[in-house]
Amino acid sequence: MTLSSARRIELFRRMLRLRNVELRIESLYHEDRMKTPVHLCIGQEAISVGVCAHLTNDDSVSSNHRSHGHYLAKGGGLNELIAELHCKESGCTKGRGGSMHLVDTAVGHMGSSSIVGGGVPIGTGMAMAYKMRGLARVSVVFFGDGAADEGVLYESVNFAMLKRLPVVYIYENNGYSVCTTTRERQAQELIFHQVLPNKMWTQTVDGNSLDAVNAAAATAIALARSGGGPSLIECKTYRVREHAGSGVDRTGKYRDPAEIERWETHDPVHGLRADLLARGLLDQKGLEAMEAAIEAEIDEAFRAAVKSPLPLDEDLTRYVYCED
Amino acid sequence: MTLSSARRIELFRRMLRLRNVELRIESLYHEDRMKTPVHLCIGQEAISVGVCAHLTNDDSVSSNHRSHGHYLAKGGGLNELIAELHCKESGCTKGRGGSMHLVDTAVGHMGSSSIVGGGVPIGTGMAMAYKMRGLARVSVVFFGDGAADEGVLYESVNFAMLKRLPVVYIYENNGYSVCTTTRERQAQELIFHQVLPNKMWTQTVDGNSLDAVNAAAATAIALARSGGGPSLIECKTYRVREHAGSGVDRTGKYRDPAEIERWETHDPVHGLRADLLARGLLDQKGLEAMEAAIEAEIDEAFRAAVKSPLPLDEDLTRYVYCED
Amino acid sequence: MPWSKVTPETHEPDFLEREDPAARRITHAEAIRESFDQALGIDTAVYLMGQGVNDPGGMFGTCRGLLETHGKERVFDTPLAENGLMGIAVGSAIAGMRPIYLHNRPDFLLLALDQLANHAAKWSFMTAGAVKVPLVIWSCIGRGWGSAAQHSQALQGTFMHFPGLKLIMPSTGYDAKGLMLAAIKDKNPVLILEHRFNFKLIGPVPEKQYTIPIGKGVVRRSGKDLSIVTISQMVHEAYAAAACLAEEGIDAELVDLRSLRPLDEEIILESVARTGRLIVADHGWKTGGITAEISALVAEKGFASLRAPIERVTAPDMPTPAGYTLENAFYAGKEEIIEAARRLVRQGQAIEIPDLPTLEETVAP
Amino acid sequence: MPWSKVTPETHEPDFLEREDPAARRITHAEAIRESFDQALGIDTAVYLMGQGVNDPGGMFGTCRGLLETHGKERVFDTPLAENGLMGIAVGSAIAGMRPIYLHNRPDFLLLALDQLANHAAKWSFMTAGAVKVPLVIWSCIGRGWGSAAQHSQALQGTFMHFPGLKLIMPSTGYDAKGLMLAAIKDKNPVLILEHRFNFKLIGPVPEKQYTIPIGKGVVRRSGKDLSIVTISQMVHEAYAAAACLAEEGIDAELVDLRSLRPLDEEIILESVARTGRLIVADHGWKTGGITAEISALVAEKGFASLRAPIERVTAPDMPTPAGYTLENAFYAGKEEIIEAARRLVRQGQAIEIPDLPTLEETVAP
Ligand SMILES: Cc1ncc(C[n+]2csc(CCOP(=O)(O)OP(=O)(O)O)c2C)c(N)n1
Ligand SMILES: Cc1ncc(C[n+]2csc(CCOP(=O)(O)OP(=O)(O)O)c2C)c(N)n1
Ligand SMILES: [Mg+2]
Ligand SMILES: [Mg+2]
Repeated sequence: MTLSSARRIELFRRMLRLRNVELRIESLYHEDRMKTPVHLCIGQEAISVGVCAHLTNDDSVSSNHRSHGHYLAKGGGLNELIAELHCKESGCTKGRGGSMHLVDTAVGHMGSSSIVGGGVPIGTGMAMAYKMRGLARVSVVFFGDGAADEGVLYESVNFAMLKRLPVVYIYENNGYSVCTTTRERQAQELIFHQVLPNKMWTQTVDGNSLDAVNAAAATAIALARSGGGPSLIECKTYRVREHAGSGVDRTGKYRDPAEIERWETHDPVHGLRADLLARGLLDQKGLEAMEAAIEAEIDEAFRAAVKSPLPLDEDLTRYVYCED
Repeated sequence: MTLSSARRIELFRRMLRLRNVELRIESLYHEDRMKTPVHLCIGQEAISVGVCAHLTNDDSVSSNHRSHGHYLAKGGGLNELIAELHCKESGCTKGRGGSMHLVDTAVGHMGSSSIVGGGVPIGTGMAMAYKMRGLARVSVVFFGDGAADEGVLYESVNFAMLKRLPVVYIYENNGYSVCTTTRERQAQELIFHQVLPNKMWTQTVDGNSLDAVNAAAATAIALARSGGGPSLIECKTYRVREHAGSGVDRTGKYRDPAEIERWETHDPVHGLRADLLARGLLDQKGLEAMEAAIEAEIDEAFRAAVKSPLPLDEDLTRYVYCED
Repeated sequence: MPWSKVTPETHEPDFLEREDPAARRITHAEAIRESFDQALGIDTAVYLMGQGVNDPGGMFGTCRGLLETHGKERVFDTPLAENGLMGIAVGSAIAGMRPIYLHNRPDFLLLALDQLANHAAKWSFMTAGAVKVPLVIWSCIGRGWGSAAQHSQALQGTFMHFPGLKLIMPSTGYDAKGLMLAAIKDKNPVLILEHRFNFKLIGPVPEKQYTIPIGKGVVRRSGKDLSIVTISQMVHEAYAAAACLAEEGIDAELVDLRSLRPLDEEIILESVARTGRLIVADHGWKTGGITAEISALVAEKGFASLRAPIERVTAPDMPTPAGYTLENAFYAGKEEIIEAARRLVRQGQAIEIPDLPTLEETVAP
Repeated sequence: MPWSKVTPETHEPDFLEREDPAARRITHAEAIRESFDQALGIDTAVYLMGQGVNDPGGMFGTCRGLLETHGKERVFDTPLAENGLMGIAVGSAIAGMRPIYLHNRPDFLLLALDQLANHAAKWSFMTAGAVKVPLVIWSCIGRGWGSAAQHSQALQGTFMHFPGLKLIMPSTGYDAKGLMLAAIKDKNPVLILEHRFNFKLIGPVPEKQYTIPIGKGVVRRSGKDLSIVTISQMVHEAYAAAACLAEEGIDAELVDLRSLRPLDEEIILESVARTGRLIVADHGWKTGGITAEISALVAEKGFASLRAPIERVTAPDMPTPAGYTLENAFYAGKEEIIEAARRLVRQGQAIEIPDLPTLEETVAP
C-alpha cells in the first residue's frame, strides 16, 4: 500500500511533531522540572507513526519504557504527556505512573510497562480478548531488541500463533539495550522470522523509512483485522540519543561516534522532509507553518504543565485498588 | 557412528535393565511403600541410554521429573534410587529429594528439577562452567515437550549459542504434557531447528531407535567436546504410561487407545531385542541370563531399600544450608 | 451489568456441625465447580484457563463438565508458559475479559510473579485508576506423597506482601464458592489459594449465586482463654485442636480470616481484646510468613490486650522434605496448636492429650 | 583453598564519626568494587556478570576497571533473560564456579524468582547436601526521580521468606566489602541488596581482605529508652533520628542487622531487653515485610521485656508513585522514626523537631 500525498504529508507532520516534542523535552530536561527518567525516541519516529496510522481508537498498543512515540502516534494527549513528565495531577496518570507508564484509554492506549518484555504478553492477551469478544480490533505490541532477549516473547508468540490472535508485533531493533549491542546479546537474527508463513507473517523493514514501515504495517494490520492471525515486523533502526535522559555521548565510550553519524544521515524525519520538499509536496513556507503550529502546541503543553497543580499528598494511597 | 556388536548388546542390556526397573516399580507401586510420585520412562529408554553411552563420569546431565532413565543411564546407583523411592536414609538424597530430585555426584549427576524447564538453564550453566574452567566436559540437558513451551528454553539456547557452550539439548518429545498433546500447546515444530547451522547443530531422530539416538548423540557430544558449541537433538518418542504413577488408561479419556497400541508396536526395547535375536547377536539363553542378572540386581535393590532405616526426625532441618 | 444479581451473603451459616440440617451439602471441590459454572453463565467475559482444566480429572473435580457446558473457547488448556500466560490473562482483563487462570501448584506461580506482582497488581495504580485488571488466579497448596520442595510450597507469605493483589484462602465450601464469585466480580486481581485437603470435605453450600465479602473473617468458635487466628485447611486443624483443648478446660476462640489481603484487622484485634492470648497458625514458613504479619499487627495495635507472648504455629524454615516420615515431622497442625495453647495458658503444667476428634465424618467417601 | 586467607574481621570499627582518624576512607561503591576485585583475584572460580557490568558507568562505579583487570571471560554483560541467566548462574555454581550476578534493580529479580527460590535456595536440601550452590546475587534498591512502581521496589520482604537463601543489606562500605567477601566465600546462595543512596557515602574500609560474619548485627548506638532495629540505608535515617531524639532527651539504641537471613535474633532480643521499646524500620512495604518478622520475633521471644507496642516505620502498602511530591509522602525515614519514638516514649507530649543533623559531611562530592 503506497501513501497518498496528503497522507504522507500528514504522517510527516506527526513525525515532525513527535520529533519536536522530544527535542523540546530534551532541551528543557536539564532544568530538572521533569523529575522523571525520559527515554527519547528520536530517530525512531517513523515506526510509531507508520504503524499507528493504520489503527483506530478501538485498536490498542502495548508499549514500553521508550513510550512517548507510541503514545503520541496512537493519539494520546500531548498536554497530558507533558504534565505527566512534570509529575502533575493533570498528567495522563496523574503523576502516579510517570514517563514509563503512559495511558490514554480514549484512544486505546491502556498503559505501558517499564519491565522490558512486560508489555509483550499483555498486548498478546488484549488480542485474545478482541478475538474472544468477536471484535475486529487489532492489538499492536511494540518491543525492543532488549525485549527480544526475554523468554516471554517466545511464549507470547507461540500462543498468538496457536490461537491465531489479531496481534502485530513491532520489533524496534535499534541496536542497543542501554550500552550493549543486540549482537552481543543475541546469537543470531530474531528467530521468529523462521516460523511457518501460514502461522505468522513476518517482514524486516528499514525502520527509518516511513514508507517501508507503513507498507508492512498495512499488510500486517489488515491481516490481523481479517482473522489472518499474528504477524511480526522487524524495524531496523537506531537509538541516536543515550539510553535515558538527554544528549548523545560521542566520546566513543561504548559506541563508535562514526556509527552515530552514519545513522544521523539516515534520519527518518530529515529524510522524509527532504523528500517531500524535493518532490514539491511541501514547500519551505508550508513546512514553516506546520512547524510553527507544532511549536505553538508544544509551548502550550509545557505552559499548561508548569502551571498545573501537583497531586495532593492526602491522595497518596488512592488507586491501589479500584472500587466498584 | 555405528555401534559394534558388543556395544549394541551392552546398550541393549542397559535399556532392558532400565525397563525392568521401571516395570518393577510399576508392579509394586500399588503397595504404597513408595510414597512418592513416580514418572516412568517406559518406552523412552533408547534416549537416555543412547545419549549417556557417550558420556564419562566427568560429563553431566541435567534432568527433570521423569528422571529415572537419565539417572540410571548416567550410572547412578540403583540401590540408592530404589531406596529414595522408599524415602529411606540410604536413598540418593536421603529421603529429602524423592523421585524427582535424584543425585549421584560420583557419576556427574548433580541433581534434577521438578519445575518443568527448570533444569534447562542449569545444564546450560554447567556447560558454561566447563568452558570457563577449560575442561573438555559436556553437559547434557534432557527436556520434554512441556519444557519446550517455556521461555527459559529460548533464553538458554540463545545464551549457549552466543557463548558456544559445550551443551547438548536432548528434546524428548513424547507427545504429551500430562493429558495435553504437544500440538495443542505448540503452534509448530520446535523452532530451534531453524537456527543457523553454524550456531547450533540440530537433528530430529526416532527416539525409539537406539541406533538413531546413538548416532546423533555421538555427533553432538563430539562436537561439544571439541569446542564446536551447542547442539539439539529432537527425539520423537511416546509416553506409553500415564503421566505419573503406574498403568495405562486405555479408555480413551484423553488419547486414542489405538495411538498407544501403535507406539507399543514400536517399543524401543522389544524392537532392539528382536533385532539382536534375529541377527544372532544374542540368543534366547544369553537373553535369559542377562535378564536374570538384572532381576537379581533389582531384587536386591528392593530388598535393601525395604530394610533400610528411615531418616531420623531429629535430622529434619539438616542440609538447608551447607556448612563449610 | 450481569454481576448485579450476585449479591453479598449476609447470613453467615454456622460452621460444621452447627449448620442447618436441611441445607444442601456438597463437597468443597463441587462448590468451586459450581462457582465457576455460575460465573461462566452469568457473564460471557468470564473464561477459565490453565494447564489441565480439560483433563479427565478436571482439576480435583473443580472443572468437571465446564468445557462441555461452556465450550472450548471459554474453558481451555494452556501451554506451560507461566509468565507469558499470566501476562496474556492480564492483557485480556485489561481489554474487557474476566479471566480465571488456574495453576495446580503455587510453586509454578513464581515463574509468573513478574506479571502478577509487577504488572497485574500495579496496573490500576500506575494508570491512576484508568485501567482495571479483573483477574482471578487460583492455585492449590499441596501436601504429602513426596511432593517435596518444589511441589508443596505454601507461598501465601510471598503473595500477601504485594499491595494491589487481593489474597483469599477459604476453609469451607460455602466460603470457597462465595469468595470465588466475589473474586470474579471484583475489578482487581485476586489470588485464591486452596488446600487440597479441603476438596473432599462436605458442607452446606447454597445453590444460589452469592458473594462473601473479601477481607472479612469469621469467628468459627467463641472462646475466652485464647485466640487462634488462621486460614484455609489450618482452620480444620485448629477446630479439632480447640475441641481437644476444651476437654482440658482451655476455651479457645477460633478466627478464620478467609482473606489475607485485605486483612480483617478488626476481627483479630477484637478477639485478642477478649482473650489476651494469641496463636497464629499457618502451613507456610515461619520467617516472613503471614503469621509474622498477623503477630506484628497485634504487637502494634493490640498490645494493650496481650497477656502472653504471641505464638506462631507454622512450617519450619526449610524446604519440604520428600519422605513421609520427614513430612510428618515437617507439617505442623492440631497437635502443635494444642501444645502452643498449653504453653500460653498453663505454662509448665503437663497434661495428657486426649483422643483427638477428627473431621472425618464430614469427609466424602 | 584460596579463601583461607580471607579471614573474619573481629574488630568492629566504630560507626561514622567515632572511627579511627588514620583509617583509609573510601566510598561505599569503591568498597564494593574492591571486594569484587579482590575476590576475582583470590579465586579463578569467581566471575561477575550482569546487564551493564561493562558499561562506562560501571554499575554505580562498583565494576569500574574490573573488565580491564580480569578480562572479558570473567566480567561480562548478559542478555536480558533474567530467569535463564539466573539458572545459568546456578548451573555454573553447581559445576564449580562462584558466580556473582548483578541486577541493578530487585524488581527484575521477580522474573528470576523461580531459579532463585525454587532452585538455588533448595538445591542443597534437595540433594541432601551433596551439591552446593555458591552463588552471589547482588541488586540495588533505588529511589527517586520517578522510578515509579516497577523500578523501585524494596523487595527484601519477598526474599527473606525463602529458606535456603541468605540475605544481606549492608549500611556501610566497611560492611559492604566484608559481607561481600563473606558471601562469595560462602557455599550457599546469598542475595545482597544495596541501596543507591549509600554508594557515595565515605567511610573507613581496610584494604586487606576480610569477611564479616553473615547473620551478625551490630549496635550502632547504645541507648536505654528504646531500640531502633533496621538495615541498609535506613540505618542512616535512624542514626540521624537518634541524634535528634537525644536532644529531646530520648536515648535510642540503634541496631543495624546487616543480614536478614540468618537473622541475628540475639542482638534484637538483647536490645529490647535493655530498652523495653521497639521501632522496626525499613524501606519495604509494611504488610508481610521484614518489619513484620522482626516484630513477631520480639512479640514471641521478647514479650516479657516489652513495655509498649511495637512500632513499624515502613513504606505504605502501595506501589511507588512516580511524582516527586508523592514520592516524598511515600518514603518514610528519619522523621517518621522520630515521631514513632515520641509516640512510644512520651505519649501525647508535643515536642518541636530541632534541626536534624545530616550525614552530608560523609557524602562524597
Ligand atoms: C526485565 C528488565 N530487565 C532490565 C531492565 C533495565 N532496562 C530498562 S530499559 C533497558 C533497555 C532495553 O532495551 P530495548 O528493549 O532494546 O529498548 P530500547 O531502550 O533500545 O528502546 C533495560 C535493560 C528492565 N527495565 N526490565
Ligand atoms: C513450571 C511447571 N509447570 C507445570 C508443572 C506440572 N507438570 C509436571 S510434569 C508436567 C508435564 C511436562 O511435560 P513434558 O515436559 O513433556 O515431560 P513428560 O512428562 O512428557 O516427560 C507438568 C505440566 C511443573 N512441574 N512445572
Ligand atoms: Mg534497543
Ligand atoms: Mg512430554
